[in-house]
Amino acid sequence: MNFNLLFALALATPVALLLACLWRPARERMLSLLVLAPLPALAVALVALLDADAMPALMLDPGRQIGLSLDQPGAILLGVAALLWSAAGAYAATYLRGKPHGGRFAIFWLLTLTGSLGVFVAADLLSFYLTFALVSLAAWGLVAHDDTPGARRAGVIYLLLAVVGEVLLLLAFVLLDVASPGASLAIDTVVATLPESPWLAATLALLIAGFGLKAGLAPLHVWLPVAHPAAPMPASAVLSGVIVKAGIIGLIRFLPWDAGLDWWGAALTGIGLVTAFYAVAMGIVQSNPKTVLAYSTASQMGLVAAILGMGLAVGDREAVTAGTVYAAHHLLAKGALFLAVGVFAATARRRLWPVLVPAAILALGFAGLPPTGGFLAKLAAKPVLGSGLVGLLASLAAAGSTLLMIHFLYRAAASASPDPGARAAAGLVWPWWLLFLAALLLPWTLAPLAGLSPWSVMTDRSLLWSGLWPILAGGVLALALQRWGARLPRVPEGDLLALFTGSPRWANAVGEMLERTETWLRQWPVAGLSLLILTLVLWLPMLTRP
Amino acid sequence: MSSVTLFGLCGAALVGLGLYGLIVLPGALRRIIAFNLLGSGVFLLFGVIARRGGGVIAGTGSDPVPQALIITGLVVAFAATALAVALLRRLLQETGRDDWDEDERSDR
Amino acid sequence: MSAALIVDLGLTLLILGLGVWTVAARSNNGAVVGYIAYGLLVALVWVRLAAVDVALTEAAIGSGLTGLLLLGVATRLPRSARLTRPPTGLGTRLLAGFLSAAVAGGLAAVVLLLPDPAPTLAPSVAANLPATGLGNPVTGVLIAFRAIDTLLESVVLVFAIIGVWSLAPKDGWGERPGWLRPAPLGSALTLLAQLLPPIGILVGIHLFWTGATAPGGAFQGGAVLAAMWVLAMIAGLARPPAVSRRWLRLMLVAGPALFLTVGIAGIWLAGAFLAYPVAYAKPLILVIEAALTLSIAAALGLLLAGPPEHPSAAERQP
Amino acid sequence: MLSNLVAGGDRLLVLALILPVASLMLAFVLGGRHAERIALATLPIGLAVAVAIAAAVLHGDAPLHTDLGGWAPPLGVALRADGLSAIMLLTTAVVMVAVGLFARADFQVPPGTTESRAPFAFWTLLLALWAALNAVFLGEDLFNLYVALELLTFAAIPLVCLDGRAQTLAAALRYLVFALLGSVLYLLGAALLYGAYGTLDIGQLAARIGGDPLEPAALIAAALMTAGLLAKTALFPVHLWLPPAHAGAPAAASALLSALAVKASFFLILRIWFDVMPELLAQMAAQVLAALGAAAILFGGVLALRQARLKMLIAYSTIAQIGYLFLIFPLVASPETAPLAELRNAPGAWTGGALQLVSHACAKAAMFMAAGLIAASLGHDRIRDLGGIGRALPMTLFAFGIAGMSLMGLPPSGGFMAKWLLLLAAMQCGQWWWMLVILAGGLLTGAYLYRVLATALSTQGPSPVLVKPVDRSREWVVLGLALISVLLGLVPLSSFSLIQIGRDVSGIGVGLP
Repeated sequence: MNFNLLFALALATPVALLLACLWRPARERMLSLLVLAPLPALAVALVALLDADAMPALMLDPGRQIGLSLDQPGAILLGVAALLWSAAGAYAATYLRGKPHGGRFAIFWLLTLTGSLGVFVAADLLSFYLTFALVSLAAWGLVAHDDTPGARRAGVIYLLLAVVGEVLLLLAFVLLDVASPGASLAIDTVVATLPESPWLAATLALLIAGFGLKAGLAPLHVWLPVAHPAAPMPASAVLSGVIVKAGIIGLIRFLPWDAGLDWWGAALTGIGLVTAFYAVAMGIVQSNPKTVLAYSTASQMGLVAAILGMGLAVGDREAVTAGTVYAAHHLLAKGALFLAVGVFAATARRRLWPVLVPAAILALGFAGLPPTGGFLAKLAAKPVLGSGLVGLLASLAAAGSTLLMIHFLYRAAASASPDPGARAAAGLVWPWWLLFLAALLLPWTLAPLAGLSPWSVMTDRSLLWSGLWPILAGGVLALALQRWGARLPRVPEGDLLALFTGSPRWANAVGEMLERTETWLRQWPVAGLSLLILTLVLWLPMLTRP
Repeated sequence: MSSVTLFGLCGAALVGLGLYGLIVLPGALRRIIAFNLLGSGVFLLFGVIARRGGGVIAGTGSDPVPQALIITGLVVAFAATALAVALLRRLLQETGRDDWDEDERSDR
Repeated sequence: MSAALIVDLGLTLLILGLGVWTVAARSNNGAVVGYIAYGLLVALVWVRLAAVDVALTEAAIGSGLTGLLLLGVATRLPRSARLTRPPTGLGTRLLAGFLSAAVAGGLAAVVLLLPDPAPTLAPSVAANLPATGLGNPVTGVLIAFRAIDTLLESVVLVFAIIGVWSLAPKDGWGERPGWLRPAPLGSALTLLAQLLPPIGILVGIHLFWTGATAPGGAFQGGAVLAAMWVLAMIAGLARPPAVSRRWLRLMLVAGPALFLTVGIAGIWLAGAFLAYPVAYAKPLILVIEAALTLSIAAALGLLLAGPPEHPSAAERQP
Repeated sequence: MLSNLVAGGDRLLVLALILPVASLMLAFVLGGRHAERIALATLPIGLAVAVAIAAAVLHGDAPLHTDLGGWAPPLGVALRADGLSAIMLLTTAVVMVAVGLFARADFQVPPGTTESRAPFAFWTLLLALWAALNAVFLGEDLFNLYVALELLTFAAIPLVCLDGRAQTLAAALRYLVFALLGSVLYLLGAALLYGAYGTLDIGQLAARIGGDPLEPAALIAAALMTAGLLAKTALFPVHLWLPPAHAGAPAAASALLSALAVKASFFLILRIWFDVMPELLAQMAAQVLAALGAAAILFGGVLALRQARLKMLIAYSTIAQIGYLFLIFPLVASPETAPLAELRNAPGAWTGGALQLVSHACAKAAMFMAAGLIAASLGHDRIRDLGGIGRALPMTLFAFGIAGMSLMGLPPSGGFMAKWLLLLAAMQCGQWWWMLVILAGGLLTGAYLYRVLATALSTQGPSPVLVKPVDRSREWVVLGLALISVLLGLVPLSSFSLIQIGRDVSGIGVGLP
């Protein structure tokens, strides 16, 4: 089969399923087809990764370079994302069976899926913006699906921040396009001229803010801990696994890696490290296991940002590979853990161990437990982060991750089903096991890309020790948390959002004031006077023209 | 100052007067009358422009093109007045009110 | 200062005075009567500006028919309406006065600054008038040079008729227009019905006087005819026809339809839409004028007659 | 075939003008059920004429032009169609066809009667509005355009109060008198221009003005005409008439008024500023217009957010969307756009403005018709009580949603391309503050759409009780129009060259002080 045709199918399949949803019988059965929708994308990614020369590209408007293309980071993320989407789709078919509004869920799922796969392959500003907007906005339907007051509030907060992110990015893209001399809108081209742009600082700030918001970097991470607990389980898995990665691929695609912007790199690293620690601090005082996982996602994305920042500072493209591998591991492992939460809730306490042990392995993988995939991800990042202060802070953050994940395991175990005979449905269990294995093993297949040899890694004791000590430290901290954790203050989900509780009242006051203005303006004499004033205002400047 | 200029100034003043009346007068009828004043001021100004450009053809002392336009304009203005008066009379019939200012909020 | 200028000055002051009166008058009827008088004086100004065709139109339509319309509604306004309404605030009035004066001042300055010699199309009209076979240049502009304006304007009247008819109250559709019922003796309307015929006669005399050189206009003729028809309806001599009548509708569109047909024929006969073949220009124009006069008279009359109403609606009229 | 079209272009212009007029007169005379039949039969012919004109302009790569009656301006009157006119004619035809098909169910002569008021008025006025719009888009003579504007007013006003409620009568009267005030100011300006230059033909006026300093009469004329047209376009703060008029009219009429009627007077502002006196664009007055547009975007957006009724919300949304159109004035003119013109062969702001005109027309007509369907099936249009309408009328709501997406400027809609181009132009002119306005407007649009859509998609509470089943074919019409507004964004930019034909926008303002 022609590879470009397969490439086109990767996006066309979910779109075709979407169109099929216009037909009611198809819509009602769509949930069980969700597992198939991402498979062509998975195939594309596999072929592209196996044969590095075969990167596909589809140009719709060659003059302006509008179209789709794939590169190595895109292929890695596309592949693992498609895997998670597929597994989560299968999970959703069981999870939502018999519940109302499955058709609506499927529509939003497919919309989000289309956008989410699209961001990894979009080659130009407009396609990227389109797919990014699609994944951001359509995910609202997943967040607010349950339509409870809590879900509606989460939906509003999610959408508000998503739209703010869109606006920041739109501004950034306009600046990019204006600064680029040619007609081409290809991301490579416009980013290549970014370092000479007169608006370099504004563009970078907007890009980091816009993508950082999606990736969950502090202080714009607040939507994560609100949205994830509200969404149904499979939706949380893709939100935390894939959708935040749209921010990461954005940073990868749009930052000028060869320019050596040391100040900006330092800033991004700083933001990332602050997020990594801050999210741990906020996460350990949460009780809902999904909220804890959400904070863990923010913390992990902080580390990815730190990796990318180090690369940006010195103009090192290795950081992109390291960040991609790290993100790919997180994508699979975090998706798997969210699915596990659903399995916990459906499993009796005494049957919990077969789920809890693999979940613990994955959870500690975020801290770099050898020989999980997380260990490899950490190793890939090690040369980029260096052995100085940043490297040390990253290791400490791993200790923090351990603490947070042990807290998660406690909370998750506590959420087991009270029914002693409860047993999770097979349709929930096998996707979770699939993802568990993928998260454990797949990163090792990526090791050669990051310049690592699995064998030599596993036989180097100093490397093993460097992966183990943060976990031990985190374990000690976890014991401390068990002992004294009750004394910590409770923080509401979405920590900083509490500062804005008064804002609806303010907005309302402004709205009322404008309404009164409108009543006044629409009085006949006032409108007549306005027209006369308008005439004179238009006329007088013309007269005074030199 | 010539008569033509005088009528021009008169037209300008009528425009001002019509605008004033249209804005401040209460009640639809008075506003419609003020609109007609305004319109006649505009036509007068146009007539002055016509007169200034006239005197070429024997028998007429005024540029015929603006004259034709004014005639057209007068008929249009009459039709507009008729429609406005028709609306006003229907409004009177339905509500007994003769203006459109009050009761703004009920539509919301 | 010449005598003519003094007369004109007096005329101007009178007009401005009447204009102020129509704005400032306390009663609605007073304002309307003031406006009618004002319109007649403006017609005089048009004569002074050497625009007799405009003067005729102003007297017939601007003052006469508009006056009738306004009187018709003024007599129906509730007297108490003015008392319940809060007057416009002083600040608003001052500001409106200031701004209106500023616009008027700007216009006055522009009038004084108009270019000299004034640009004009009069020579161009004079040069091309023979091709139409017409004697009156204004008619030439209306019917030939700017025929599209006249065509669209006669269509405007059809639009206005549709608009007024569309306001028919419930059960009114298909009935006769309801406004022009014979007025009780001694009302302002009958007073006007007695006043207007002399004006109509004056207009007739003028048409007779200039008729040899100028055919007069469809609008003026139509307006005079409409006025006479309206008077007949007020006096109870004629009833407005029901709006569902096919012949009435045909009469209303006859003028524009004929105009349009001749215009389309012009594409083949004379090379352009709305062009007349030179040999038949004058007869064609006369036929169009005749049809337009008829349609305009019908339209103006029906605009005064208002929307159709069920006969029983007369009692509900305020 | 295409060359024949170009050769017969002048007749096409005449045909576009007289076809609706002739149909109108026929419908008026025959009345009854014939009115609807004639109007419906005119729709495809009118669309074909509009398509033919656009094809002729595009193929000939030059504006079409004809002198009526064979009399050349300044004595005679000319018609002209350049790229923008052709696009407006086409948009008008498309919206007319959609509204005509949509309105069939609402305006049928009830069985047992030969003729009734509302259907007769609606179908004749539909044709009347079409005639008026075509006259505006084709006119080249300022007085002829005045008559066209009045035609438009006379066609639009009765549509507002077609249902005869007292509230709509008041709205129509207010609209009428304010629109008349606007027309008179416009006419005054035209008269002064004639006094200063001795012609009313737009092309000749531009030639006579040339690069000379404007006459004092021309300056005040420009101000008066612009202000008068602003009153008819309902630009903030002279929008008093629009919300009750557009919200009170029947859905089909609202669609026509909001999508097309306000665009006609805006089109004339464009003609005056770009074709008659391009000098104005380099002045402060252009900034004034854009500032009012910005105020309209923000103010209209907030007010839309606070409306209780769906149709009022859409009406205020129109006020906001009109604001975007006025942003192009300072953005097209500035000398900094010249390099852009060379690069892209299309000044962004101009193309963006035209795209906004067209995509808003389609989207807004679709939204009003969708709101009409919702109101008809629920018996009300209170936003608070729309819960569950997403299940009852999924297709209508979908159409409303994607039309709203275009208004909000989400990709890949026409509204997005329009806003993208305006943003680029703002940045290129160094006038970044307009970018903030555009984006804030998008946020507000998103907010008020969210209010409607979130309520409509809500699954809580009982299913809505439909007082009337919805007609599927009408839903398709609405969806089709909404899809057009979205698909406009997918048309490659290079094919917008039509917008440029007949107008050298790239040169405007360059070299002026």
